[in-house]
Amino acid sequence: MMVHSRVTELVRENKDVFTMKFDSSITAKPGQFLMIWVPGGKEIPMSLSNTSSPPSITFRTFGETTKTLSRLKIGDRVFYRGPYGNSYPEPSGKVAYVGGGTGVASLNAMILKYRGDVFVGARTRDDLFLIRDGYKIATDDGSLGFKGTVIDLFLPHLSEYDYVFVCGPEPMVKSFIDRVDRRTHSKVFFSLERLMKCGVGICDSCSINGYRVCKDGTIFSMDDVLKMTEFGVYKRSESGKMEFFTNGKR
Amino acid sequence: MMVHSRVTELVRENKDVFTMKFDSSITAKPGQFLMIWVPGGKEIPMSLSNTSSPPSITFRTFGETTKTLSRLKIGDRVFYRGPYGNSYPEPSGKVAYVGGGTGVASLNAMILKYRGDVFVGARTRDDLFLIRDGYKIATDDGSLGFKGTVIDLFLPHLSEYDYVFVCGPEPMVKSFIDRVDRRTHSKVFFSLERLMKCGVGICDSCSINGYRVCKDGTIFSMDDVLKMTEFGVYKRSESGKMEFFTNGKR
Amino acid sequence: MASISTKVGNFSLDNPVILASGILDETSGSILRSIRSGAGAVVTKSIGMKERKGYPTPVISEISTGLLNAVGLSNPGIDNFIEEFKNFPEKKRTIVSIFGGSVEDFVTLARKVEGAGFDKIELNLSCPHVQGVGSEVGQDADLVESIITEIKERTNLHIWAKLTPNVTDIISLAKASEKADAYVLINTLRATGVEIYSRKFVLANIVGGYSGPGIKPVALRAVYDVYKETGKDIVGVGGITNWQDAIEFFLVGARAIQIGTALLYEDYPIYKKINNGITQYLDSEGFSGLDEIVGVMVNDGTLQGH
Amino acid sequence: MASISTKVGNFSLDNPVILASGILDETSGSILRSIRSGAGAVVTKSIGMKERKGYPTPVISEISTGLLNAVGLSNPGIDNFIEEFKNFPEKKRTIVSIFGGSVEDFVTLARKVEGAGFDKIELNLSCPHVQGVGSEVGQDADLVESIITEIKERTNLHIWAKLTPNVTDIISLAKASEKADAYVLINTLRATGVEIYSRKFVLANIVGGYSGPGIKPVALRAVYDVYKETGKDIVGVGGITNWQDAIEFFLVGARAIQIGTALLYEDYPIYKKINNGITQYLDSEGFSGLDEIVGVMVNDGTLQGH
Ligand SMILES: Cc1cc2nc3c(=O)[nH]c(=O)nc-3n(C[C@H](O)[C@H](O)[C@H](O)COP(=O)(O)OP(=O)(O)OC[C@H]3O[C@@H](n4cnc5c(N)ncnc54)[C@H](O)[C@@H]3O)c2cc1C
Ligand SMILES: Cc1cc2nc3c(=O)[nH]c(=O)nc-3n(C[C@H](O)[C@H](O)[C@H](O)COP(=O)(O)OP(=O)(O)OC[C@H]3O[C@@H](n4cnc5c(N)ncnc54)[C@H](O)[C@@H]3O)c2cc1C
Ligand SMILES: Cc1cc2nc3c(=O)[nH]c(=O)nc-3n(C[C@H](O)[C@H](O)[C@H](O)COP(=O)(O)O)c2cc1C
Ligand SMILES: Cc1cc2nc3c(=O)[nH]c(=O)nc-3n(C[C@H](O)[C@H](O)[C@H](O)COP(=O)(O)O)c2cc1C
Ligand code: FES
Ligand code: FES
Repeated sequence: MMVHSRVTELVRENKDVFTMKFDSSITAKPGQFLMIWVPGGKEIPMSLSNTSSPPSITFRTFGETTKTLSRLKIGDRVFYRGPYGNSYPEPSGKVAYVGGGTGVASLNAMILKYRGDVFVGARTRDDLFLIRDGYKIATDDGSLGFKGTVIDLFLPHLSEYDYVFVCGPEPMVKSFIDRVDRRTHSKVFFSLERLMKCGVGICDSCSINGYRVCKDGTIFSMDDVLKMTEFGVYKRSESGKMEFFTNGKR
Repeated sequence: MMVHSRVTELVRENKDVFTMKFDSSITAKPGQFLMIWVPGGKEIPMSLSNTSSPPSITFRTFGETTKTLSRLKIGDRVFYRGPYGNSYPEPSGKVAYVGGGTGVASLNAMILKYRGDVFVGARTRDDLFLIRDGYKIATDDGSLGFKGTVIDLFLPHLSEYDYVFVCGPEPMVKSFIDRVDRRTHSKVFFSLERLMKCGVGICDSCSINGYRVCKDGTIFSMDDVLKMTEFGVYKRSESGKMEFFTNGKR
Repeated sequence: MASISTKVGNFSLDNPVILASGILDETSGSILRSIRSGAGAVVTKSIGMKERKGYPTPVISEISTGLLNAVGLSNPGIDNFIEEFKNFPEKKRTIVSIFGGSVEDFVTLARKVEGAGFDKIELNLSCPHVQGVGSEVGQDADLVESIITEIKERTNLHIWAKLTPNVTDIISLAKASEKADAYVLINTLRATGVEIYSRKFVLANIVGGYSGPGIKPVALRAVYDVYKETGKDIVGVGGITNWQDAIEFFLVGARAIQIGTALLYEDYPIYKKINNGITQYLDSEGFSGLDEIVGVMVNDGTLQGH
Repeated sequence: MASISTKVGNFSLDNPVILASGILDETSGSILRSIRSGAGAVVTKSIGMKERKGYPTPVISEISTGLLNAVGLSNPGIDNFIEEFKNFPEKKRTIVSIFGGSVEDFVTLARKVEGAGFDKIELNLSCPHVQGVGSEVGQDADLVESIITEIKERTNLHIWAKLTPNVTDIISLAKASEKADAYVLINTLRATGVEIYSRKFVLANIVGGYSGPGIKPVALRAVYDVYKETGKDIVGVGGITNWQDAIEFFLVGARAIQIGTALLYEDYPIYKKINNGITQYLDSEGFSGLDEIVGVMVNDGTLQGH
């Protein structure tokens, strides 16, 4: 059911990423997402970047909807339904977070609750956001930190960790999966992203081999992702048509 | 919502009155009624003659529906919805019950809970039912107890009681009202009966001057009944047409 | 404080919450009770030429999403009705609902109603469970048109046409009723219910009308469709249970609303509750009167979609 | 233990619980998941001639009595569909739903489906919110008749005709579809919803289809009406959420049922839950098989009412 809250804070994180806080008392767990609605416009899935009170979302302005959100003023209404999806399991021992792109938003809610080492990747230093002291950075162009992908940066350290949480674009996650030893002792969980129309598990637009990212996920164990033969191979367009990924990299 | 229970006991009280117990865990208060349904046939209002567990109804076989009920066997299903209506207020001090016709059924649930003197009227001794030791009896033909109506029998004693509960046919109740001093100190409550179609206060078939017997009643204080200018003057037929009572007596 | 008065055709109402036909409006006493409890107006139970007992019980069945009913147009007949309402003090706030099987029936009924001192009628063109009257009439566009034309010509009554949603094309029916002063949308949906342990239908008449929360999305769509197409005054009805529901109907074009089944859930306090809610909404959203929001989602060019 | 196997036309099903078109049946993976979770059969999302994106979001809106949707017949188009299902292992338990705007569309689609190794189709004659296809076709009795006649003549497919309830007279539509092997009743009701604080419609397309518990009484009535009139095999759909609902549909004539919106409430375990409930009901009521109760309330002379 659609509800609304008021925007209490809207911070620009970098050139095109914003964090919006709103006065809601939803109880959500890290990893869950909302379907955010711009009345008269579209409804889009958005992870909570903070699940405590007040909650927040952190988003990159892609198209019309995210641009409209970025232009809201303090006190404006923000409409949404949710929270939806499962959540990250509670970790123990040594924890690593591995994020790329807007995946960092979803991980952030977890980072705020459970300490761990954070590995973040972006194209350039200007694309980074939600960065804190001690984060391990990778940039494609080497403008900050390690030059290369965050997977390149992280994988050598995999065995040091008991729990690993990964969130990022499908090709990034795919390359992680492809390069990792399936018998690793680390418990690795992935938060996946797919086109979502309903968000509640009935329209089938986000399904991968019968796993619905919106309802069975968004968080899956490595075992589950390994069973998804479609994962990283093709996604679905708005019509449901298979669209093959050209290349594992982005 | 329609539910069903199983008949656990069906006792013949006299030539045409039956008491049926059924294995239901409804919680009802004395004075409340059920809408009893004979599948494929009609649905009729019926007071609970016992509201403890197992509950019971006590009915006279008038027409098709009550006859069908009287022919049920132990273990058969009995269908109903409810309980509906308000209930008798909790009495204190000295209590009298004044019943005529099947009105005794409704009073019985109360008598089982709060001791008091019971005045019962019937045409002949063969029409009596649910009678216990010590009841004060009136019969039209004098075949048992006082010869005359139960009102004639009771009214001289009215001032002895703090609470009086009256249930019977409308003309009987009307004659009670007409003959009583409105300034009596006794708290008098009447359980009324009208044709009922819905039982839940929306069809208007049981209304008397805007008071719905099924929902605002069936139990009304004397003050309320005195405001009902239609009471005892006319009732409603199934079409809603006014039907004038020919005479206060029956 | 925002004004909640409204106007349907030239009929001015203190507030927009009207009792729907068939619920607690068979007896004059109950009609008065609704008016005194805060109803802006009241529609009577539908009255026909002759006395009708209606169907045997069960005539209603409560279900999780609303109510099924097949009362069967029980009514005392027009002459008995007029007799009972001779000295009725609230005739101006009472709309008499009438039903019939022919143009003549309707005209006769209308003239008798007018003769008895009422000035507004609602035509029940839509009862879904009585043969030969109600929606069988209401589904015939030509007949509907003649009925309304004739009543307009032969009386001075203010006329509401209550339409059935059980049709392929409600727009053409609305157009056939266009001489009415307003549309009332909607009557109940044709429906049935079953009791699985007795394997019998829950209504004596088998098929009945479905009302209550479950029909609201259909009613809202009917109001939207008809308002967008005709722009005429509309009284919205169907599943309205609280003030939020009422607001939804105003936004898509209703100038007033009727409530029926909600009385089962909320009883007589509902009139004040809905009216208070509407007032508070208008105040907090910065509107000074109800008329400012009527149809705004259809009129203001913000239409999305196709 | 009572048998819950059933037969619709000459199609034998292990159990009567079928996934309805449009819910979790766009991808082959999800269809397999339903079958493995215990569905007796599965209907695919409706497939058309060309790829269609469908409407922009919001495409669904949850309400208290069910669900509004305007997905807009998004589908990859028949050729992409066939490509994806080339090696699909459960073709015999899969009914392919197709929609089109003309006899030719339907025939072309049917032949392609048959060519791809499927043997059953469901004709979506009833989607209430896409212009030119779906229920605009389904409301035209002559067109419906030609579509079915042509497909029967030019393929060996087993045909289900899914009818729209948004019509005045579902019986004549059913009669026009009489050459189909079975009827599927009903598709969604035309409806809309409003958000009162933004004063915008909750669906991007404004008008959508209403499904879920709130439409059950209407669906049950449609099955009853059509079964009584035609006696043909019927697959009941609309608001079925638990086994009790399923039993209601069987009693008034459905030989199998479909579930859509209930997956939102109960998810994949629903197939087993409903099937277990049906078995227990049959056992405890003393029936040895599902076929003993199909239509008993219509056939056995216990009809009450008028
Ligand atoms: C579970 C989930 C959580 C997400 N969390 C975040 C987040 O925390 N921060 C963030 O910036 N983004 C997040 N996204 C992505 C976000 O939903 C899209 O960026 C957004 O929909 C773009 O909308 P738009 O109208 O601004 O752009 P559009 O102009 O509509 O599209 C721009 C691009 O966004 C993607 N996109 C569009 N619609 C969807 C959709 N319904 N689902 C998925 N991708 C879509 C497409 O790849 C498209 O090319 C998340 C997506 C999912 C599925
Ligand atoms: C609140 C209430 C409580 C009642 N409690 C009892 C009770 O405990 N025991 C008992 O024996 N009777 C009780 N009655 C009366 C009982 O409902 C009728 O006797 C019953 O409906 C007769 O049904 P029938 O089909 O057997 O007879 P029918 O052949 O239908 O009718 C016989 C007579 O019963 C009366 N009657 C029929 N239908 C109704 C109706 N819907 N409402 C009221 N009266 C009706 C009419 O006066 C009719 O002439 C109660 C009535 C009401 C309103
Ligand atoms: C018990 C009952 C009786 C009704 N009788 C009539 C009637 O006589 N005439 C009429 O036009 N509508 C009648 N209706 C329909 C209502 O006026 C209204 O159109 C419908 O119930 C939808 O509104 P609701 O959901 O608020 O109840 C009746 C409805 C119910 C529930
Ligand atoms: C999201 C959604 C999409 C649907 N898409 C289709 C469709 O493509 N083709 C079709 O024939 N019916 C479609 N339907 C209708 C369902 O198949 C079904 O007839 C209707 O939802 C009623 O059943 P339910 O109440 O069990 O959901 C859709 C329904 C929903 C809720
Ligand atoms: S978004 Fe609809 S099933 Fe996941
Ligand atoms: S019986 Fe319907 S209002 Fe009382």
